[in-house]
This record gives sequence, C-alpha cells and structure tokens, in this order.
Amino acid sequence: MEEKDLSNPRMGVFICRCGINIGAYVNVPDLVEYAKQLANVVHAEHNLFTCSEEGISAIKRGIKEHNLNRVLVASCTPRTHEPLFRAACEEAGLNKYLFEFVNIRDQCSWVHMHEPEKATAKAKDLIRMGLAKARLLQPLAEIEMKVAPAALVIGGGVVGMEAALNLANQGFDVHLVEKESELGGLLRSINKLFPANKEAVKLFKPLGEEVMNHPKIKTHLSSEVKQVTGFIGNFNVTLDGKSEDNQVTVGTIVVAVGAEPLKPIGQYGYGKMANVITQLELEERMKKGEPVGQNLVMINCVGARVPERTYCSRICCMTAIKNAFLTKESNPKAKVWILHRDLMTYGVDFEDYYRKTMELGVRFIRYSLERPPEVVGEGKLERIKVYHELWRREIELPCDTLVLTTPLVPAEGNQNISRMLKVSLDEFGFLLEAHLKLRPVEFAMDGIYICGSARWPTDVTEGISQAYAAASKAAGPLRMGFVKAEAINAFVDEDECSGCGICEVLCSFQAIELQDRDGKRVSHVNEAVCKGCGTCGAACPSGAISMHHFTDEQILAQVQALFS
Amino acid sequence: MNLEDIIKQTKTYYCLECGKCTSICPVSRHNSNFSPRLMLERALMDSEGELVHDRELFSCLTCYACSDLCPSEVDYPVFTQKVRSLASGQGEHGDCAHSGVLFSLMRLTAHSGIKQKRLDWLDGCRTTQRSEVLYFVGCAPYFEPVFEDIEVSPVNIARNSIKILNALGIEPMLLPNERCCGHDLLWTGDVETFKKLAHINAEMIKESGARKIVFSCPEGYRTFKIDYPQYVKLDCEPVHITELLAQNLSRLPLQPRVKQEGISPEVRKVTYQDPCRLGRHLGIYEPPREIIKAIPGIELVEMEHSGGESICCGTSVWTNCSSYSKEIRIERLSEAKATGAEVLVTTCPKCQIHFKCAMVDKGAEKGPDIKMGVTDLVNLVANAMETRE
Amino acid sequence: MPEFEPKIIAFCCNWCTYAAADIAGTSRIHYPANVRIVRVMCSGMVDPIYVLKAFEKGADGVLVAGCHEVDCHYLNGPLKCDAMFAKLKRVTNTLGLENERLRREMISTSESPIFAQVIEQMVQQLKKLGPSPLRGGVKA
Amino acid sequence: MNKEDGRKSVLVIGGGIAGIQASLDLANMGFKVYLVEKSPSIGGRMAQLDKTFPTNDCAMCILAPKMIEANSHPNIELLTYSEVEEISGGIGKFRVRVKKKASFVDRSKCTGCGLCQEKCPWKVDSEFELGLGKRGVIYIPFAQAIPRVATIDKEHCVYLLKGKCRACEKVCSAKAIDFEQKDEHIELRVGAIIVASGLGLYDITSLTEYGYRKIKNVITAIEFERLTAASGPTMGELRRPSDGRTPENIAFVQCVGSRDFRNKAYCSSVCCMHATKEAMLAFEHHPGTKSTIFYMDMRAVGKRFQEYVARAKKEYDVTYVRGRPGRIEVDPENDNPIIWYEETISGRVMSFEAELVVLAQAMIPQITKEFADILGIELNEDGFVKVPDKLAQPLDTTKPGIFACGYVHSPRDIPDSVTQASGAAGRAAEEIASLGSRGGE
Repeated sequence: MEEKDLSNPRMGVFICRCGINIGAYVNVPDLVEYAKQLANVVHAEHNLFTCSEEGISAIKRGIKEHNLNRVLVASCTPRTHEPLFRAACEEAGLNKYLFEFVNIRDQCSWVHMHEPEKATAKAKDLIRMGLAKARLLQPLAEIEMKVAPAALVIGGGVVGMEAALNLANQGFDVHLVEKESELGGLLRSINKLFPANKEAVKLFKPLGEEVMNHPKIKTHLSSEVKQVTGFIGNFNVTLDGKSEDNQVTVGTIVVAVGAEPLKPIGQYGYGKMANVITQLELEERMKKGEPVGQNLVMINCVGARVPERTYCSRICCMTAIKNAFLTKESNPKAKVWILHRDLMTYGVDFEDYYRKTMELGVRFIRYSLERPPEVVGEGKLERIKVYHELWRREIELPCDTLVLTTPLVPAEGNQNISRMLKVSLDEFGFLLEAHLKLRPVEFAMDGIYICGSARWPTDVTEGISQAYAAASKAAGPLRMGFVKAEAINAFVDEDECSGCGICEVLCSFQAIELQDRDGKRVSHVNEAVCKGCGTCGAACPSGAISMHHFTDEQILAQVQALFS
Repeated sequence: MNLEDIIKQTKTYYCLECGKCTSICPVSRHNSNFSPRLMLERALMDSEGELVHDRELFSCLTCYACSDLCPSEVDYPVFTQKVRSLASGQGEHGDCAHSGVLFSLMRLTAHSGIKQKRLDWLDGCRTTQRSEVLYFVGCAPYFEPVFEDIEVSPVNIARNSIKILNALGIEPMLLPNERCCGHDLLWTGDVETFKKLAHINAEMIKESGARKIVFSCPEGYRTFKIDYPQYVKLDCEPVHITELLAQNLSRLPLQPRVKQEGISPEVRKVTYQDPCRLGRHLGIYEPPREIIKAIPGIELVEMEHSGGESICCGTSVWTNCSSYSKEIRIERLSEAKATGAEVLVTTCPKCQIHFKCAMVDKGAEKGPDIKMGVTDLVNLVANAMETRE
Repeated sequence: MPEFEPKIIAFCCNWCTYAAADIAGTSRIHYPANVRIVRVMCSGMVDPIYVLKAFEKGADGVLVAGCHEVDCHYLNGPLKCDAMFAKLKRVTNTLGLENERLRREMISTSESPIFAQVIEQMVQQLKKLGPSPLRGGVKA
Repeated sequence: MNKEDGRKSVLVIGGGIAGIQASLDLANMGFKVYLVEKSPSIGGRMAQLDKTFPTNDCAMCILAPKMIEANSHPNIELLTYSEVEEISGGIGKFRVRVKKKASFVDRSKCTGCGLCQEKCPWKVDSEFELGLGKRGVIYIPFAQAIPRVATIDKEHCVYLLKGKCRACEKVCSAKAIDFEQKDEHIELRVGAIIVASGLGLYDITSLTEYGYRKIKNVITAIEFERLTAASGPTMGELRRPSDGRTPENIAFVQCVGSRDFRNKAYCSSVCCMHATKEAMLAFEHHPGTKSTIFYMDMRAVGKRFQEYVARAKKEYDVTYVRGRPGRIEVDPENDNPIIWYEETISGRVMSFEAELVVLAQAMIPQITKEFADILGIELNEDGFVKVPDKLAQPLDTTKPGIFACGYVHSPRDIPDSVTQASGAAGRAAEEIASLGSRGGE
C-alpha cells in the first residue's frame, strides 16, 4: 500500500446510531453537524449500525473518497469492536493505528438515558477529545522478529524429558541439559508410582532411551546452564560441562529442574537412630527387596505445615499411603500405622487408593501439631507414643521401623535459574509463575516456561501434564517462526534520556535495559518483550520514555480538548 | 469370629472418623458416654478388651440411624451384634431389663423337649392344619402376662392379624410348638442359642409345608428374612402383614369409625412410628402408610422425624433400659404429640410396650404431657372392619 | 442560574475500570453525566502531569481508577499508581485542592455498580464544594 | 477440504476456561481451531464465580480478556450454541458434524444491545444465575457474554409455542430476529479433538439429612457465588433467601455428596478451598461476619493454599470444625438452620445454629454416556473421561487423537485445568506432527 501523507490531518468521523440504542437518547444528526465544524474534519456521517456490512463499507468509502488519514468511530466499546474497525481501515489502505474510538453508547446513551441533552453534550465532548488525540496519531508497525527454531529444556527428569520429546516430535531441535550423569531425576530413587503402582524404572528408562535416540534431541549430561542472554525468539545460552558445543541459540526455554525431598536431620532421631528413615529411603529398601520390618509407623508432615515451613507439599500423603499399601501387600502380617494431620488424597484415584489401603488394614491416626509423636526406647527404636487426636488419648505403638514423610523443598539450582533467567522465586524458594491462576506454566518473562516441582511439588502425572503444557507454550513461537511485538509499546527519546535507570528497575518484564550510546548511558526498550503498560513513561523524570499510541501529548490533548 | 473378621465383615476399616454416626445417634444425643465412632476407633486400634467390657456396648439400639447415613457404609448394627457375641463369650450381657425373665423364657424354648400350650387365645380366628400360609405368632403369648399391667396386649395383635387374614380369605396355619425366633438372643450375642432356635423353627416350618410366613412382628420378620438364611435353609417366603395388606387394600372391608383399645370412636388424627426393623432395616415405609390412609375418616399426620429419619422407641433387646432410654421415648412421644394426633400407630409390639411404659412411668406426670393412645396398625385395621357387623 | 455541574475527568485502565464502565452501560446502570473517561492501558501509566493539567485546564474533579492489585494485567501496575498517587496527593493538598477533588479507586470488571456509585458520590461532593479554585486555568 | 487441512485444524469441545485456554494455545501454534460450546456464550463455570482462590482476584476480570481474545483470534472460530452430533474417521482425519442450533436470531446482525431481552414480556429462571435471577425468553446469558448476541429460548418462547407475541421483533432495529431460522448442520475436518466439557453439579436433594430445597436458608456453594458477585441477582449484597437479611453467622458444610460411598466416593478437590474463599468473601462484604467450616480433612494442597487457610483463620474469623454433620434441622421461629454434628476433636455431640448454611455440593463431570459414545471414548465408573495410562499419557483418552482436560478429565481447580488444557493442546500438536512424518494414513 502506498504511504499516506499524514502531514495535515484529514479526519473522518463515523457516528453509530446502534439502531435506537444511541439514536434514541443522543441527538446523532446534531453530533454529525457538530463534528463537521471541528478542525481537520473533512467528513462526518452517521450509520444505523457502523459495525454492520454497510457501516464498514461506509468507512472504507469515506477513506477513499475523502482521502482520510485519520478515522474516528463513535459507537460502543473498543474492547470488543476495535479490531473490526481497525481491519476496515487497513483494508482501505490506512494504517490501523490511525484509527480512534470513542464510546458514546456504554458511556452516554445507556447510562444517561433520562438526560438526553446531557448525554448529547457528553458525546460531543468525547468526540472532541477523541479527535484531539486522533490528530496526533502516528502509524505504527507490529514488528515481527524471527524465532530460532530450537528450544532449551533445563532438567532431565521425567518432566523435562517429556517436554523435550513433545517439542522434538513437533520437529524442533531441543537441547536437554541435565546436571547429573544420567537421565531420570528423582525417579531414579523411587520404587513404584501411584496410582498404578508401576515401577518407576519402567517409566523413566524407556523415556531416557527415547530421548537419547531421538534425532532432534541433543542431550547434555553432567552439564549446567552457565549464562543466558537475549530474549524470546533469540536466547543465547552458554553451557558448561562435558559436551563439546557449549554455545546454543534457542527461541524458547523450558525449566524443569525439579525439587528435592527434605532430609529431616535431628527429627525423631533421624540420622542418629537405626531404622528411622525417610519415605525415599524406604523406597530404596523396597526396591532392593530388603526387609522393611513388622511394625511400621509413618509420620506425615515432618518438616511441612510447621511454622518454619508452612506449605503442604501435596504429594507426601500419597507417597506414604502408597508405601503403606505396598508393605501390606507384600507382607499382610506386617502392621502399618500412618500418623497424619489431614490426609490429602484429593480427586478420584487418590481417594480410592486411600480406601483400598484402609481395606488392607493400614491404620490412620490423626495427630496434632501441638502434641507431636515421640520416639520411645532406650537409645533404640522401640515404640512410638502419640496422642490420638480423635480418640482423645495417648497411645503407644510397637515400632521397628519409623518412616518420616518429608516435603519436597526447592532445589538449590533455583537460585541460579532465577538469577540467570531473571525470573523470580516465591517466599519458599520455588520458581514464581506469571499468574497463579491462569498462567501457571509461564514466567512473567516471555519465552521462558516452567513445569514440574521446581514451581510447586507435583506428582508424576501432574508433572507430565505440566510438561506438555510448557511444551505447547514453548512450541507456539517456534511453530510460527516469528513473534509479533506489541506495536503499542514504549520508546525512548535518547537525547532526552538521562540514563538514570529508574525505568529499568520499574519494568516488570525486563523489557528495558541501559545501553551505551557513544559513551552515553541511555535506556533501551526491547520491543519484543515490552507489554505496553506505559508505567515507565509515568515514572521517567526527564520525560524521555513514552508509549506509542498513548503518548503524553496525545493524552494531554484529550484533557485539553475537554475544556477548550 | 475375631475382631479383625468383624472389622472386615462390617467394613469398619473404611471409617473416616467423621462423626456423622455419633451426631445422628439417638443414644449419643442423651448419653455422652456412648459414641458409635469411638466404639469403632477402639476396634481399629484393636483394644478388644475395652470394647467388650464397656457396658455401653449394650446401649446401642441397632436402629440403623447411623449406618443409613454413613459415608463409608460401615454396618454399625451388625458390628455391634458381632462384638456383643465376643462379649457374651466373656460373660458380658448388658443390663437386662425385666430381671432377665424374658431371656430365660427365650432360652427355655430352645429345649427340644418342651411341649408349649401357646394357642389358647384363638377364639374368633379361623385357622387350619395345612395351608400355604403360616402365621408366625412370636413372643405374644409370653409377653401377654408380663405387659398386661401397662395395657399392652400382644396376643390381641396376633388375634387381629389372623382375623384380617381371614377377611382376605386366608386361613393360616400356626405352629403349636413354635419357638422364639431368637432375635433378641442374636442381638445380645447369644449366637449359639439363636442357632438352635433357628434350626428347630426351620425344621417345623419345613414339615408344615408352608410357602409363605406372615409376621405381625418386624423383629421376627427381619430375623427370618435376613438372619436365618445365614444359618438354615428356608424354602418359603417371609412377608410382613403390612406388605400383604397394602397389596390387597381394595379387598379389605374398611369402615369409617374406630373404637376400643383406648381409642375413642371420634379418633381422626393418627401418626405413625416406623419401627427400626421394618423401616431402616428392611426399607418398608410406604405400605403401613398406604393402609392408614385407606381407612376412611382417619387422617395420617407425620412426625418431625419420620420414614428414614424416624427415631427409635428407645430400647432394643431388653438391655440398658436406662434413664437415657426414657429420655429418648419422652422426646419421641413429644414429637408425636406435637403433630396433634390422638393416637400413635406402630407396627411393632415392642414400640407399643416401650411407649406405654414411658407413659405409666412414675414421674411421667412431672415431665411433658406425653399421654396419647398407642396401638398397632393391625388393631386399627381390625377395628375398622369389625364395625361392619 | 442553573445548578453548578462539576466536570470530572476519569483516567481508567483499559482492563478493569474502563471495562466496568462498559458493563455499567450494558447493564443500564445510570449515573450522573458529569464524567469524561480517558482510556489508559494501566493505572500505573498515569503521569502526575495528566492530573495536574486537568486541574489547570479547569477540571473540578479527577478520578484515577484501575484494577485491584491482584487483577492487574501487567503484574503490579496498581502499586506503581498508588506510589505516584500518594506523592501527587500531597502536592494537590499543598495546592489547597480539597481532598474530594482527586480520587483514587480500584474498580474491577465485575464492579460496575461500584463505578456508578463512585461517580454519583463524587458529583454530590463536588456540587457541595462548588467550582475548583483552579478553574479558568493559570494565567501565564 | 482435503486431509492436509484437516491436519492443520483441531476441534475443542467446551467453551469454559479449559476449552478457551486449549483453543488459544493451539491457535497460537498456528492451528485452525473450532471451539464448540453448547450454550449461547463461552465462559463456562468460571464466569459464574465471584472471586477465585487463593488470590481472591475477580474471576471475570481475568477471564474476560481471554474470552475476548478467543473471540477475536484469527485462528479461532467460535461455534457457540452448537453441538457435536457425529464423529467419524480418526486421528489426522476426523470428520465432525456440528449442529448450530437455531437461536432465531441472526447472530451476524445482532448488535447485542439487549433491548429485546428488556422488552420481552416473558421472564424465566436464568441458568447463569442458577434460578436466583430471571432472564427474558430472548436473552443474553450474562453481561460479559461472548459473543454478545441474543438467543431465543424455544422451550419458552410464546410465539414459537403459541404463535403470538413477536415483541422482540418489534424492538429490534437491527432486524436480527428470524423466527424462520432452522438448525444448521456443518461438517468439519480436524486432525485432533480436545474434550473440555467441564463440570456439572451433583443433585444433592437425595441427601435429605441436609435439607437442601427443604430448608430455605440452606444453599449450595455455587449459589453463594452468585449472591456475592457484584454482577449477580443481589448486586453483590449477600442476602439469605428466607428474609433477605444479611447473615452474620454462616456455616459451611463440606463433602456433601463427595467422599461418600452412597453418592460420589471421590473427593471433589476444590470444595475445601472454595468454602474458605467464600467465608472470606462474606467477611469482606460484611466485616464481622462469623464463618464456621465443618470438614474432615482440610485439603489445602495447592500453591499458597495453606497460607490462605491460615489467613482465613487469622484475619477473617473463620473457624474450622472437624466433624461431618449428621442432620440439618430448622428453627421455625427464625428459619435458622440448626446443624447437628460431633465435634470429633472433643468428641461432643452438639448443635450449631447458623443464619445461613452453604453446602459443598459434589461436582461431577459434564459429559453423558451418549456423548462419549458419539466421540467413541470410554468413561470411568464415576463418569470421568477414562485415561488408559495415567502415568505415561495423562491427557490421552481411549481413542487416539482425542484428548481431555479440565473437570471432565478429573476433579481439578482452575490452575490445574488451565495447565491440562495447555497440555492437551501440546499433545494434539505433537500427535498431528508425528502423523505428518508418517503420511497420516
């Protein structure tokens, strides 16, 4: 399309009667006449429904016949109708950002039905204000940036492997980085997995092989990510480790570094007394087929839901119940008691598994934080004393093996990840998602995604679902081959910029960084990352940074116009 | 059967310790020492000793109010029944009301040698030696003298039952040497005697060639329908008289006007007490109501708690008839009074006995006014027919 | 002479309060016609100068409204707005502007009735106060 | 359409948050998405919620932008008020027949002005308001509905039933009313299908002990949401049904139909938290409101949930009582429900008088056996979509190429549903891609 001359504004105004919704309460013909008198308005008309076929063609016609270079529609809300009218402008060869919208239905006719004059007067003000802004509108382009068709997956547990395979099967090169010398993560020390009681090895071994043999996946074992620069579409990653090529460029990144079970040193004689072990150690014994005792007592929430670690780590109840189930199954004569504070067997499968475990004869005893269990025995494990909260009495249980159920805690690696990727940690040290409710596998930072227990403790099933979720997010830009940057984003007047860096600190998306311009430090906006909230502009002391389509001039013009 | 087996059989291991049972238990509401949930806790923490030696073990009414609502479907009444058998093995029988007279009578009938004279009240009833239908009389002849001073006549219930059957053209046979059904023994843990009785009765019934056994007592009915088959083979069908009548309502010559048994001819409003055995044990709620509604001039008004939610008459199997039991009865009768009904109708002789007992009780005057007519449904029906002549 | 009609200018964030105003429309919730909305992407982008200019030009009241913190489309814009607003408020107080003339609100999409209430209330208060002392603008 | 096109498109069934999220992710991966929703608007259950735990952010505020995005996304075609009738073929080349139900409104002409629903002389219970509010027989389901178009409910339309009225037609200046409109049937070719039909509510009237529908001031949790929502029938004023008073003493009863062999053996997973949230909301609406939650296990297992519950106790005066009530009765004097329960920690049987009781009604998967048969997938005994290998392929159904997410898959809260939705999208993309390499036949 040929460039329009924007030097002198030629503005067209299209006012919608919205059937009677506007027409009946606002004097639309009056508005048209009024608009015609305003500076730079070369055309004004009203339509029964500007959003209808006729309305849209009226806009296109207007742009052609009157060679309009600014268009204003006064009708309903931009929140739903702006895309439609912008498209109309574009089809008529006018950059869609030269379009302005005022809302005289939701803000005038519908809320001031009983005061038609006032509604009309207000509509005039709004149109005048809109035109004042429209006069200053500039064409904008949504720049597209190429995306490197490869992804980085950090963490070689099942979750990381599933993410890598999903991306690789979609045809993208994947770099899978695992700090250990073999794949599998935490599952390597797990015996069986609930709810199906499937051997963990049967899950992670085949996965590992599939990953190793996948033509699209380059696995970097005993390696760690040293440095990451760049942004979505173009991350430059430096690895340190055995692998020869330690420089890779990827479009998106998936973080799956997992978490580790707490070692309850000093609690209930753990580390001092024989046969006081964690669930993980119990699993190792079971895996080796070692005897696990005749009288097992399990204590849940050891180091979890306590003042120093307030959270519930979600998967431990089921871990305990699973191990109790397997113990009873292999040795029905054994006695197993699970001491708990609320059983978290949510959903269908877990509740069912819990009931089956009851059926096998595992007994559940509710204890309270105020009166925790005690180990009884002369230097060795003999009995467990516990206050049975629902029986309201202290009881003693014979015990030859005490199993402590401990929560997952954030991996040390998280600190490093957080620094390197400029993503935040929550108060517990888990990685912080963009939005707890609707963006659980994304970071605030574009192009980086999170899955598995690094974000929050999850079991295998949930972890794998998250892996697919993160993978599908990561696949988006890779499949498209480009990312569209917000056209409405911040820009810097480098002459004005004093390089104070307030904006850099303020930006929640790491979209701004100070750069050197021939010796001078100026802030630079990364259009690929900027979300266009405009907060930087409000804070800039020297007025050097502002946001396209919502510039100070444009907004002040609206303000000024109201009172002119 | 040991405690572990009982836990398995009654699905006690599913207990979520939620307390729903205790919150709904009519006994627990009055007697804070009794809690079905805590009984189960003991079982699950296998402290059998404590369980069997707790006198409250015999406080349970086995009324099924708890198990009907139990989210884990734990069968608490059966749990109680089985644990009581453990207990009785260790000499625990609960506090027997009526100084255990009734129990010794029941056990005596288990003697194979005895020759009872239990049918001297049949005047006006047509019965036969051989018939498809057998009417099971139950404890009536023994209860008659024991409870006549509180104006309950179980024999009259039996008599009226037979008259009604006659009206339907049925001439039932009776067992001249019928034995106690064993219900109370089973539920107090004397399984051995229960089995003896079951075998003797089953044998006699077999010889009689009956196809159908009619009961006016819900306990006998439950015992034959649910408990006997676990020990003996019965090749005939037990039915409760209310089921039979409900199916043949049109054939009943029912007249408006009711008299006798403390019921003035003007009686209009009655309320109905679902006996636990007939209601929650066997799910028979509607037939009795259909019958009452079919009696011209009688209006049925429901109590606050009725049908599946109805409350037990306060005692079962003659054990632990305590002040709490009395409180339950008074509460229930107050509910009945609140309906404005003049007569409380039931289908179980024991309900009648326990309610009447509460009324004549010394000190009852001091409490709320709970005096009202109490009668059995068969009496009500029989009267509605009799006025014909 | 006709009753004094205050002019209020409202800077509303696109995601919550502007939406609330829309829903007020679709739900036909009536409120006084004294307010003019200027749409901004985030309450956090409201530059103090917008507000001061409004008063300078003759606004009788200014409303700065956006998402509640938790609803923010940009993570934490409202916090930034609050920080700005606190400073601004002190300045306008010093200027001798009555407290009611400058108002900060958090109004979510589903709170259109509240949007209407706020406008209603502001209009009442401003009518009591009369025209802004800064009306007529600053003569240079 | 040829097979290639089929492979580039995906069908998503259900326009709730899960379906919307799956559609957006697929669309952002370049797939053509057909989003089929049987009701007139997308939004699903989440649209009915006031706020969401544990952030207490407004459900509509975070949902509406996604609804609008789904509506304006060039790769997404919304098929609202439509139903999937028939499916043939398999992965990579599904043939899908969709019925666009006659709404008797030309949805392209309707401007959503809402005049018709205002002028419609006939009012019926609003499904969206769970019968707590009314709507016109011609209606837009709720203020933020997407698409914002009117629909005529033919079950109740007096013109369609009796041939008289046409009031809506008279007021519609867009000339959008079309009483001649017929159901329309279209055929789609898609490579994969995602089932996200969401959650239904279990009928708890059978749990007579709790008196729902018998005792006026006993309501369900979802009804409570509408009573606190600013856009709800009471404009966000929490009022109890019997007398419209604001209750100052509210009881929440958990596991009503859930964790119950007689009803639903499973745990509905979200009730502990929504009760906590609703208790907080009651307090926020009316500071000083006392809430008591009757529970068995406080299943606060999600991120920040424990802290949320702690806050409820500390700052919102919420008391948690461990005990499952056995019966709710009513005080005829003041219509106050009276809860009988055992406080299992003290072992005492007690009664608790509340001004309003909110029942945590069990939730069920929103899918029928018949519809599962149409799709050719199996359901498990609880009616959720059956997943053959939960460990290896947690989002796959028994039929290749069909994936499930959200509550129809398993009891899930919003974050988990959204995660599954994105995951299902990822699986669909993966499977279709690997077909490509195999030629897809």
